[in-house]
Amino acid sequence: MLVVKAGGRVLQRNFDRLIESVRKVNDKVVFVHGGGDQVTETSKKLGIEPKFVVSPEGIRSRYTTKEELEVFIMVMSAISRHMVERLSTTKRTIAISGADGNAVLAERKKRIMIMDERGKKRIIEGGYTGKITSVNGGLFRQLMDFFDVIVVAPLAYDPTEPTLLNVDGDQMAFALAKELKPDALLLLTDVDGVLVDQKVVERLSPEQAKELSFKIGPGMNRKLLMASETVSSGVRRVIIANGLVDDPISQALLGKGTVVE
Amino acid sequence: MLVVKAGGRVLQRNFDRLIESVRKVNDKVVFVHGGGDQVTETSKKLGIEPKFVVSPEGIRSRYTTKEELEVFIMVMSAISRHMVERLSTTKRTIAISGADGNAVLAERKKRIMIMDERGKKRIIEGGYTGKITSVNGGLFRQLMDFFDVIVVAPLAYDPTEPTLLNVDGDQMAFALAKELKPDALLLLTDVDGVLVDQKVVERLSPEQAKELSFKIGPGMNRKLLMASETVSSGVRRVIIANGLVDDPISQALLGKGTVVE
Amino acid sequence: MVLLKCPVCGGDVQVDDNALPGEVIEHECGALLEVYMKDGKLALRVAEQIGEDWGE
Amino acid sequence: MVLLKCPVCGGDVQVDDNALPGEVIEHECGALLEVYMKDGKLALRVAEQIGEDWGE
Ligand SMILES: [Zn+2]
Ligand SMILES: [Zn+2]
Repeated sequence: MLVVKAGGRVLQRNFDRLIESVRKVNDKVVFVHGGGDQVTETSKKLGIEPKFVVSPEGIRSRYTTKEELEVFIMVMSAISRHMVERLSTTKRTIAISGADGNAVLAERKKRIMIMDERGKKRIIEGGYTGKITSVNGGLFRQLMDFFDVIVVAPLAYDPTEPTLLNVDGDQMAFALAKELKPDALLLLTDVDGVLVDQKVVERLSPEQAKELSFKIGPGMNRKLLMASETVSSGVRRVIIANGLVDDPISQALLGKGTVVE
Repeated sequence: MLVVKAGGRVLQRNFDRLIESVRKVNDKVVFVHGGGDQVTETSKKLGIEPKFVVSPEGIRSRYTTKEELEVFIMVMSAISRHMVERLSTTKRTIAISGADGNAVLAERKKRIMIMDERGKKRIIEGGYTGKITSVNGGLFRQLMDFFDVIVVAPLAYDPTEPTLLNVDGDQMAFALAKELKPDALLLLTDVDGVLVDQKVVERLSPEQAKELSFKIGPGMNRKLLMASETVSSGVRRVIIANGLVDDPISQALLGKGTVVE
Repeated sequence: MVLLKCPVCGGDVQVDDNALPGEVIEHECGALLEVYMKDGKLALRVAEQIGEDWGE
Repeated sequence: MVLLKCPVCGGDVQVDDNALPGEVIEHECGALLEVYMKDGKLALRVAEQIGEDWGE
């Protein structure tokens, strides 16, 4: 079994080749997709102004209002279904969210601390993003008896509210890999792998990956730290590779990219 | 097992009570939802002008452009997921489209005949609506081993294009009932049942339903004709009932509405 | 008016100069014919694969 | 300025008149305090259940 994550940009720029690549896999695939840019685009068309917050550490991030969660659910679900639409001609494919069969549970952050416009730290009502708390491995294994590909949208489920939540696709993929213990977790991005001095780092032990994560730019640092944790938890390989090439899955499995193992 | 269909207006006006009603069912449920009005609303917000065509018989109907199909997929998927979001606290629920596991196949009408603006009959490229050709009963039965409720969006799948297609929710529900042979098919509408002289017709044999279908207004006539066919095909009861009341499913099962059997 | 032949019965069919591709004509022989463009000119063929259909 | 008591150490805390509910103050005792409105007046409580988080 493989867990594959492709970001929204890979989907937008290389959809056909990505689909062909999934079609070639001779194994079960759990496919997590992103789509943040697509959500932003549709939000704009609907006249919803994006809201950002700044953390006390100065990190600016998107704030998911209820209104935007609606768009998030629509757009992410449509992306999932377009994958199913394309794959279902040859692969038994199903698309799920974290709520289906309580597949992926999360906790909504009810209150978050921000740095407000006056530069003061303030606690505000949290948006509709979540932190993943558990994955229903049994459900995925049962679904894999009947399906070749399980497409998972970055939508986790908080049953206490109850609400679907916007979760980061990488976090979703890492959480699934930790629970499902696939042969490999592939992260298909829009770069060739982890770059140091503009060269791809080919192999890293979990320890090296963790060390490097503290010295590297945002985005990739989280990927590396999570990759380190995931391999330490018993997943054989995490491969960070380019999703914009021909047959990106085969290429990643051949080791093109950064392999953490 | 029950097959339940609720139209978009029932969802919009009575969502909470409908969810509670599904929660009370002590049996497996295949739930088909509509949402045409919701699609129109979002299309408008996105600035997409609805396109209509007139059949040679003078019947005006919505024409689903590729652009509108996109909105249809987004909005219908979001409705499905909101049902899962609410039901998943107590019921094992999953939402599927016709493409998932090739659940419901259809054929896109590639060419349709219309009456154009000059009153002339003309053949044009068909829109993205489809006629259901088959239901994968085995898949539904397998899914019912693990799920209590299967939510089905009115999206069938034409694998030859391949594309998802806008299908009428009633047609979806009738096709599912014919294949799955539920104990009852419930059609929850925004009226009390089939009305003749402003009174609800309480019981009809399939023959009576067919006869009445030719004398009754559009919308309900198709429901009656299909109900007649469905009962003739071996489904015990089709009940056309009001979805805007408290606990609409129990009320329909108690025979409140028009029972074709 | 353009004078064309019916592809079914071979009889004459009068077609309006500004007929549009896709336009359907019922010929007196009972054939349902469709106007289409062939080499930039109006032509006739049997109208096929048509049906009504509804979505949600 | 409003003079309030720290709910942790009991010491004095100076709070700006136009502080907003939710505003967080780190008191000299190390406590992280949150300004909130109580009976229409500014008050202090320990800031809890906060965390950073990202979505897609
Ligand atoms: Zn003729
Ligand atoms: Zn103190």
